[in-house]
Amino acid sequence: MEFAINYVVAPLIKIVIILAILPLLVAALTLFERKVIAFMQVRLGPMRVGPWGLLQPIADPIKLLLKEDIIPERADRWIFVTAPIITLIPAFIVFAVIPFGPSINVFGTPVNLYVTDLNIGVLYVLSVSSVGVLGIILAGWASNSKYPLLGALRSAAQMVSYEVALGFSIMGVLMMAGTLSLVEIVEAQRNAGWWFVFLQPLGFILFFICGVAETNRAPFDLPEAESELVAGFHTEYSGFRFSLFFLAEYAAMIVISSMAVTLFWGGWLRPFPNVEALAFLDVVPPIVWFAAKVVVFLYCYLWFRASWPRYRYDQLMKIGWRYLLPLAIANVIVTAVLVIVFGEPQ
Amino acid sequence: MKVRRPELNLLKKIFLVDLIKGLLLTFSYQRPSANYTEQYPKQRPKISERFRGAPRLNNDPVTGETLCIACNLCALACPEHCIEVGWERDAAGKKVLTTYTFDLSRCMFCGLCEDACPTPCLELTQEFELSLYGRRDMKLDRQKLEEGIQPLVYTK
Amino acid sequence: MAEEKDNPNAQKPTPPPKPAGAVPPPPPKPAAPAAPPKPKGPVPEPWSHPLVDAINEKFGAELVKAYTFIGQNQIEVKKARIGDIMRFLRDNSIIPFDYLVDETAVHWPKDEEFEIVYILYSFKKNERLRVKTRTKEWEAVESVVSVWGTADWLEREVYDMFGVQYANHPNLKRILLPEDWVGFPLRKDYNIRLQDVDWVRKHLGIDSGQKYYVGEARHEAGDYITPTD
Amino acid sequence: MSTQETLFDASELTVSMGPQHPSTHGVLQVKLKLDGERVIDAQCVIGYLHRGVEKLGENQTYGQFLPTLDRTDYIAAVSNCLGFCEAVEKLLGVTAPPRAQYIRVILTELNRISSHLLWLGTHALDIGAMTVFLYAFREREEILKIFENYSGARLTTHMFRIGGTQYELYDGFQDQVRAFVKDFPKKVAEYETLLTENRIWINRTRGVGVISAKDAVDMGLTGPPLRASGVQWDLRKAKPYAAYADFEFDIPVGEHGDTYDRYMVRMEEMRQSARIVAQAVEKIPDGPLMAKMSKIIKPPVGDIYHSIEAPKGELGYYIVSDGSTQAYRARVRPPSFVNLQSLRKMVIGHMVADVVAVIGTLDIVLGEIDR
Repeated sequence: MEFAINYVVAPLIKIVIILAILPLLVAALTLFERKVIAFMQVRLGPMRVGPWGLLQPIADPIKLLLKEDIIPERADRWIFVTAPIITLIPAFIVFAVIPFGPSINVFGTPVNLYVTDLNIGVLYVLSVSSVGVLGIILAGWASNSKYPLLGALRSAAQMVSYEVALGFSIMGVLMMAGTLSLVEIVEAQRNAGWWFVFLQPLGFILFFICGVAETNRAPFDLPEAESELVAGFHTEYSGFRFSLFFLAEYAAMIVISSMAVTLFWGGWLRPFPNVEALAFLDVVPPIVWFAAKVVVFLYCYLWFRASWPRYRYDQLMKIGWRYLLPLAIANVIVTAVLVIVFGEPQ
Repeated sequence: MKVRRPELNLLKKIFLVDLIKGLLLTFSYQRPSANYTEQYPKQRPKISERFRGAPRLNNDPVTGETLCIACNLCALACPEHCIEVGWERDAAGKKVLTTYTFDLSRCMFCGLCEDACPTPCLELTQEFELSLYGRRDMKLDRQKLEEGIQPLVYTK
Repeated sequence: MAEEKDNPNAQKPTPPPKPAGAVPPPPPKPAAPAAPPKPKGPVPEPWSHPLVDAINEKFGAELVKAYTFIGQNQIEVKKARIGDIMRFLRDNSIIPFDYLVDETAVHWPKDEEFEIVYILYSFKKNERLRVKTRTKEWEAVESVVSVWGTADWLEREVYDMFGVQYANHPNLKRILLPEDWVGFPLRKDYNIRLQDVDWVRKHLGIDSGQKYYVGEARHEAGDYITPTD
Repeated sequence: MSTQETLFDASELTVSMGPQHPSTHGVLQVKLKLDGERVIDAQCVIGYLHRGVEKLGENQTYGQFLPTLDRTDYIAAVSNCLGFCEAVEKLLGVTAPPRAQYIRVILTELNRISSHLLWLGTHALDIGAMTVFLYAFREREEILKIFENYSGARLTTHMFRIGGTQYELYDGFQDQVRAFVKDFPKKVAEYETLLTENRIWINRTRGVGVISAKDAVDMGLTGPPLRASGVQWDLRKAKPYAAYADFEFDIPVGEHGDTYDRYMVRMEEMRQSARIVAQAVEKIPDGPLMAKMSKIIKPPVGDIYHSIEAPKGELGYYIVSDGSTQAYRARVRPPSFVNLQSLRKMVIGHMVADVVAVIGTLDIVLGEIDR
């Protein structure tokens, strides 16, 4: 019975909650994006639906769902239909291991604020999230159109190059934490007394740059660069299927932000978790700390988009292989030496 | 004069100075006072006095008679030939306006007709909301021109 | 150089004999463009310049005349050796015309002729020159693409609009109009009123948004057709 | 299935960029042959916006043709108007009075700024910097307000008439212009903060679409693209028209002839234009607005070529008059049309992403190309 509750019922409930909340979060994120960028651009953004356009994220999905679903005549029908799903599913199931907070008490029973605590959490996130690119490639291929194809090829190359650097940039954290479990990494940061970003600043910067590239966001939004490839890999998609890509992209943004928070910014921990003088900060529940940090990173995503131009495809490759990867490897080596000399920060 | 071609020095490059400068600028513009948007249908923009919008035939404010002397100059001036003036001679041999057609669908609001008009009769008003449901509606007759196009009130 | 600055005032049409533009227009005279200029208004003056002498020396009879009109220098040449003349104009040391500003044409249906106008400019001397040559519809003019790269599209446009043939042009196709367009719009005999209605109807499947008149006489007919409503 | 074969079997991929594409600035179509992402050939297909403006010019009186001309380069309608007015005036032998000349200079230079702002916004947007677009449009709006107040229209202004200008300055014109000119250099500095030193911008624009001075002259490039290649030539200095001889300003020139230099040249030009406006607005002379001339414009028999420095390059009008009220031939020498010819030369060997950068940097307006 207890087994059933712990391993079937409780995770199921959590999964359902995540699946229910995530699309809402994405919808909210689209409004957030439009508002933030609008204000940076001296505009107001959506203002018509609801007060200050607050109902816009509801109106948009309704519009998308009601739109005609067009499948091009020459498209590879089955792949065309499955591609958005292939992109979407990994983006969602990654959330299984992301710890939103520590255990809380619900009616006297401790409930963990994560679906599961895999002991290879980081690997799981990396591997599952890289499946998403398959959907993009398939979408570009199946559309049987030229701009999507170019977008898909760009995307494939971009993913392959940045996946490597992304992996290496996390390695420093893993060595310090000595674990692959995301929950334990957060705990390790409590033990160390420092968020890992202070110990691994370079690692964090590399991680975030690669993360932006992984999620195809500005300034690395080449697969869907609207001024070059019209809409990149989803040029031929419309209505509901398009919204799946949309959902996947924004979910991926949330994943990368959550990962950055978990690995480098202490997850649900308050600043300086071991300093007693700051204990009053504990008034704020851990999950709020987590959410606040994630929002900051999401804000950065939008901020970059509003501020910078877009890289070119070959320059993107050059940055990935020539700067980010060597720097990440150097970071690993330096961290390794330091960890050996000083021991793990406990 | 030669234009600049700045080179980034290494230090600036490593610390991403150029990128951060851009970020700070966009960040600073988030202040609401910098906002430039006009909420158009709710908030009507200020139209300048000389704006060339929908045409109107003015009547004498006192007598209520038309100011048009049927001289046909506007029709001659129009590059698009979208004005047609109909007239007849009255008993005294004076030209009297009978019909006046203004095809708004071909008008490009250049203002040449207004310039040509020797009386203050033909006027391009400040009315700019000219969308109509059909092309036939765009052919304005004398009555419509004298009333002028009335703006639709935006309700929400 | 001085041309553009001084002349507008200097060459004002002298009013006394025939008030030039100050009176309501006299009944329209039959405009005969090729006819000798009427006494009113500016008249072309002969232009003598070392360059003209050089052309004369080199090409002799090819040069029809050289003159200045409202301070703008022009030469008229025969079209037989137009390529050589142009190359000479570009490469000469007196005024090297290194920039082809424009190439266009004027249709003179009376003479069944097209006047090709080349407008040249010299960066070094800040001088402009108009070179004119005349051609018939069925005769080809030598292309100057090899002299100035600019001429490529400009000549295509002249071909497109006037139907002037160019010899040795790398890609003489219509440029602004569709390939299957019938007629050459900028010819004087191309009626603007009947222009594209048929083409639009055939290719786009819609009626041209333009109202077109029944025949030419709009006011007599008093009615026009608005294709769709 | 045949499409699939062509997509993958051929070593070349033919992509038709436009006429419906976000960054072909209208209805330009570029047929690209690609090897991977590298361009091996580019053919422009134009004419989608052809309206027969030159033919219209032969069927309208000189005065009636002016509003039509506004619709060629609709971004810089004031320049079009000025060029044609001056050409006809030259043929007529009249000169616009000094007051009109000054007003013309002020408005034309403001128009140059607004045209460059639109270029800047769209060019930056093509390269992915979307915020610059909105900042540029904010300043452009201020200029359009001045236009609206002065002439009654924002875009197709029909600003001047042959022989001078139609409208007297409105109250507060000088203050409005002064305020704009005073504020404007700061705004340019802002755009520059976002772009000039930005490494992404530099990467995307330097060495892209290079054209040497020799090629530029051969291809008839004019305006900022020519100056960016290092040819210091500006019609406002070379053959001063209107009242330009009265003002001090510099002609910015580049050196490398790449997209970055063209960007810098235009940025500097905006500052110089603001400088001209600032000088002109302080000393607008009094006097009439129109030259003394007949109401009915009948130029003498003859032909004339007059050109001005439009924001996009040399905008010329070649008018043949047969002595009637309508031009016998009204030819527009469109700078965009001639400049676009160099596109092929500039993009071959570059990547797809550079094509949009080069199209942007040429600052073309399809209304003018297709006329």
